[in-house]
Amino acid sequence: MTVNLGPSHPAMHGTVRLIVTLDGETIVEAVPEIGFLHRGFSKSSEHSTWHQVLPYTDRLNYVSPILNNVGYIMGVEKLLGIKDTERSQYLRVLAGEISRITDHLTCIGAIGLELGAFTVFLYAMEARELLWDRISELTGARVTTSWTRVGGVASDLPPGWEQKLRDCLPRVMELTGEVDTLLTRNRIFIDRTRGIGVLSAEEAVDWGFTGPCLRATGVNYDVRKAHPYLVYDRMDFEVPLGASGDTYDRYILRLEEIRQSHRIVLQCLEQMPPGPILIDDWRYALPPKKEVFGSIEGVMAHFKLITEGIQVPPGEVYVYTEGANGELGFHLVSNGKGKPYAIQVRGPGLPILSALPRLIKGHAIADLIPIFDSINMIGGEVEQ
Amino acid sequence: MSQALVDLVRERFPDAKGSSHRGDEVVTVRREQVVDVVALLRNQAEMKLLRQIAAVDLLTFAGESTGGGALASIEVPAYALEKKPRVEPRFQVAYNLYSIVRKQSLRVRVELRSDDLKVPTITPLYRTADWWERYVFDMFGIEFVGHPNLQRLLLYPEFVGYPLRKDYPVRKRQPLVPELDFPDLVRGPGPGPGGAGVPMSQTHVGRQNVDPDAYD
Amino acid sequence: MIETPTARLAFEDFGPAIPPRPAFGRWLAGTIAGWTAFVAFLLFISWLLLAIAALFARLGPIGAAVGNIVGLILILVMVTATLLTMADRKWSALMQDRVGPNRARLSIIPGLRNRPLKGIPHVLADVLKMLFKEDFIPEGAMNNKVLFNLAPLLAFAPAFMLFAIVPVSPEVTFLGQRIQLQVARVDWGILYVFALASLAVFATALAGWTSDNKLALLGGLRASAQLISYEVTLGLTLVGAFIAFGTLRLEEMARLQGMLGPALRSAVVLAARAGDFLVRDDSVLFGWLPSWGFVYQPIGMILFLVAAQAEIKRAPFDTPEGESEIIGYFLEYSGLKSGLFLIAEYAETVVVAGIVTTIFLGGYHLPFIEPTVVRHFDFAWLSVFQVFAFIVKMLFIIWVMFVVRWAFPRFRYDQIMRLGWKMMLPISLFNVALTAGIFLWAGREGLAWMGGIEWLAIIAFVALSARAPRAEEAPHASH
Amino acid sequence: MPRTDLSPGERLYLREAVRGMGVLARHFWKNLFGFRDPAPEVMERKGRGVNLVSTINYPEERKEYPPGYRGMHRLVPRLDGKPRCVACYMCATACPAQCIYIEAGEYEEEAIEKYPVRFEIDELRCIVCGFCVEACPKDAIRMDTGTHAPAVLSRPLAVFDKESLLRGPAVEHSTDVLTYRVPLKTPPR
Repeated sequence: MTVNLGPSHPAMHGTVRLIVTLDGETIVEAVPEIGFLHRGFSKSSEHSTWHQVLPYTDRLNYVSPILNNVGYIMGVEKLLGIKDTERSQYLRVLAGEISRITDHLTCIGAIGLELGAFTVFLYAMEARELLWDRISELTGARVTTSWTRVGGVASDLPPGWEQKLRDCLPRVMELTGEVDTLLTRNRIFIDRTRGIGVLSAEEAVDWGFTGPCLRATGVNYDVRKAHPYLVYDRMDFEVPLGASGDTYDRYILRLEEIRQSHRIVLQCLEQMPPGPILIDDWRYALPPKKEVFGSIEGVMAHFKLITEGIQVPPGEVYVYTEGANGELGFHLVSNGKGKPYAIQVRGPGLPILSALPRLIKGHAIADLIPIFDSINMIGGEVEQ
Repeated sequence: MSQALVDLVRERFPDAKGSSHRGDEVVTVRREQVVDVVALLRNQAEMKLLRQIAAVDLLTFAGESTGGGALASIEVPAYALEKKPRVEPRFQVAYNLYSIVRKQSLRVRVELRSDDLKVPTITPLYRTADWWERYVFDMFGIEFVGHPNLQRLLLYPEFVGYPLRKDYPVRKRQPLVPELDFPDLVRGPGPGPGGAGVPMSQTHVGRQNVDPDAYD
Repeated sequence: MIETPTARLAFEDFGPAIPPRPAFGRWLAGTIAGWTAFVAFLLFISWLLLAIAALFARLGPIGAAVGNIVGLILILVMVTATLLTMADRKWSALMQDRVGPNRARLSIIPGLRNRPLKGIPHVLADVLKMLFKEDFIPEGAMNNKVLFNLAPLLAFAPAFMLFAIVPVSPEVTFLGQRIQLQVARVDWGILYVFALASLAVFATALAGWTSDNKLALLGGLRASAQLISYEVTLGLTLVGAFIAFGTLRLEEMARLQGMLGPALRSAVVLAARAGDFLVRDDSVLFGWLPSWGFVYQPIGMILFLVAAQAEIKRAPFDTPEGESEIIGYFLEYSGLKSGLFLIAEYAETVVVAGIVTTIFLGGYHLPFIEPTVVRHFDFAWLSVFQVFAFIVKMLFIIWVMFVVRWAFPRFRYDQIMRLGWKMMLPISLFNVALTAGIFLWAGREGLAWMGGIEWLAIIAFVALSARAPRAEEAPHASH
Repeated sequence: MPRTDLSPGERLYLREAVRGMGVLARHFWKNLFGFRDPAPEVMERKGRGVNLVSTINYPEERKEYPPGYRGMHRLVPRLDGKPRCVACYMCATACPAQCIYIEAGEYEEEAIEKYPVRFEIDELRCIVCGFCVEACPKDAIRMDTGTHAPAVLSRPLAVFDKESLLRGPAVEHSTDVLTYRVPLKTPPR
């Protein structure tokens, strides 16, 4: 029996279509079909300045946009060969880890939602709302943040923001703990997830898994630890590892990563030094408004940057950061003009989604749900 | 650090060219060698993770004259394309490889002439190459010889042209695809080759193209 | 809050951002008034049910039956089930830190314009919506149109018929008529429930099959397998109660859980003679424990609740619906037919709660104060309080079932089967054997002791079995 | 990674069932008897009888947007009420969505600078990235209205012209005098 799931089906969050062949309730074969959310990220980017690509990156993984902003801007900075200021590095890590928490909360909530535990979803959403409010205060928008800039970030912490964050983090962790209580040791949940969608470590690497899905199989690969970027080398955190690579491991690993990200956020708040949030180099960063309003040099630099864009020397780099779902890579090519010559993004979800037929083969159709949720496919980054 | 990898490749394939930019090591090999090079890296340098297969169309790389600004360059004017010198080899395919154990990365680059867009597939080596090769095929029209299921990945099969090529007009409109009758799912075989089932014409992954054992 | 100029801009466009905070005193008064009104309403409903039955009873025995049908089935079950659609949403909202539906207004009534009335008009809105939605029959179902239309009726009718044997009040003289709020007093009692409940299988199977939809078919298959499996457990869990009470008749069971009529009467007479204010409730075990069914049958009660939850296909046993995988056996139904399926589920919830109340929670009995009430008022007033008690207990059970529904993830289909056949069936068999043995050995007193010990064991088990220790200590990676 | 076998209590579903129901029941009773707090900020949700309800009944109560929120655009007026904009097209150039349309003109009576004859923003195209604000060399466009773009019933209504965009408090920078070729007729306050 062939059953068509999606692209509009309650389980297929995002827009993906699965053509599933069933034998009874057992999945014999599944063919995923993607592209319903394809928006032409690469082509659009080739017709914008380097700076104008930023809003597009918000819309890749729309659950943790700041991580995409950071990943992309780090690529541009790598092409330019510059580093951003120290405070902005802390800010990027801080906001990035908050975004990581929101992403994991979304994933965990979705697992609960589609397994029938709607309450879990709402608790996770409540916690996510609190964090998105903080993101909104920091960046000016909840999801479409466009917050990073070449050589820094767009805005500093608003007054009183730090205290607000410190106040709402305990509530976030409390709600996370309630999710933990409702799911983690519940036998129904464990029966539904343990031993479901197992992938061995070798196979996971072969399929190109990264992020929580790879670490659930026991492979210790986290870009934050393997190649510490920004100020991750100054942070004290652990990379939780799974053992069996099943859905339960992926779930509990995300739960643990929320706690680790919480640690990083607190450390960032403590260690963050004062200082500028944007480099003072008018070739790359917009001059301060005072100069623009008052000096001819400032206006000229400003106009040149806006009209011509940042002049990035020719070259080709692949830059990789740890996105919420795995290694977020940008393959950037510049031809020395103001626009990116070619951008291709390695959404961590794409290789993981390509393994979905392998993961669900032989399981019941009901198992499709937790497996599909636990790989946390985000339509935006997979389908670009 | 990664220079050792380039040396490893050049030891076996002397005509491979190594280069580096901002710390990214690149080794450019001939098209026929790509499977062997990748296999060598996979087996001897433990580069088990294929991060991405990306491609670049170099058609306007040197000649593009506009600066930044979305307004200024929404479309390459037709006269600019006319006068463009034919850049050959026009396409580059880049395999971004990574070794989790040794924490080394290397990019293997293949250059392709536009009259012969064929690359041997590396799907036997990396399963994740399946979708990346389909992606590159979808966007650039580069054919991966030997790929088990070389279909469009993100776009639909009726799509005309390859959108990430530099000579693809940005404002080109695609023809509307007529909607086909939805076949009766229970009684009577549908129009698709699999009999009653999903309407095949609307999908770009028809069942007929999938080897049941391809995924396991 | 309008301090900054830009905030004034926002105010010009959209009005104040945050309405004034309600005062604590107002909240307190509202809460107290609301709860008082709620209790008064329930008391009124109790009186109304009895009054309707008494009025109809003037028309003779058939009239009495009709009165009970009107009062219990049409008013109690129907209205409760309808309100439960609302309560489910409201209660779940409270559990999930939400507000719940509160948008529908009765705008046609002048005084109620712009008053959400805590969302109660949503019930009306739902009903209207279901009545006026297009009744769509898919093309594939046209061949089996009769069966397709029959399925929702088969789901709906038994759900309401089930309540016929549930006694809501004792036999009492009310407004000069000898009445009992129970539609059918039959010898086979609870067996009627099992017989009718199995009819629901036909509804799901027919709905799944005639819909001509693969997902609905899957749902129908799952439902029929699940319902048939849990019939067995459902029956066996109650056998212990049959042994304890020695009867199949629900009104007998309910009567046995409090003071019997003659004893009550004589106790009241004695107390009146002695001038006591309080009258001792002789049915109370050990001086403090109501002799209700849950005392005799802890395991039976828990298992029955679980099995009943599975039998009425509510979460976590809602795999036949499984809205995120297959949408459910009623996938192709729309309008009123879909509504019948939904309302049947809530009606079944009411029925299950009624049966649990009758068998395990003492039915209509009030613990401790029954003789005192009779001493100071009379039997008619007692019956009003008893109907009130029954409704409150029923609502409590419904609430528990809803908490369960919202707390857990869904089972997988094969895991439900495993739970039913491999866990619940053996335990219920064991319960039957244990109950029978104790009953033969020590009678009902012995069963009460057994029940007490079982309760203690269960509580200790739940409280003391801590989270399993972490066996593999965190293989954290640190570089 | 806590990953262990289940304890007997968990194996029988009972323990976690009771715990899970406990969490829900706690929320239920807290919220039922809770003092519905209209301001959903968790920081303000401390104190007696405060519940945990996080819903905002939207049209009646709204969360105030934070100060830095990128909302609907406005054209900043000068002290004399004319737009600060000098029609330099920077915002239109920087806009990734190309939602700004400008036509420049010159003041006849005042020899100041250029001004926009037409300045239109298509709020449906706008992706609210804030690049126009950053790109403006005159502080003439801002997104600090504290509101979002209102919903409209047809697409043309979402195109806001200069008159509807020109609102809010006037702004005067100390450097502005450098750009006036003759003094303003209305002296600064």
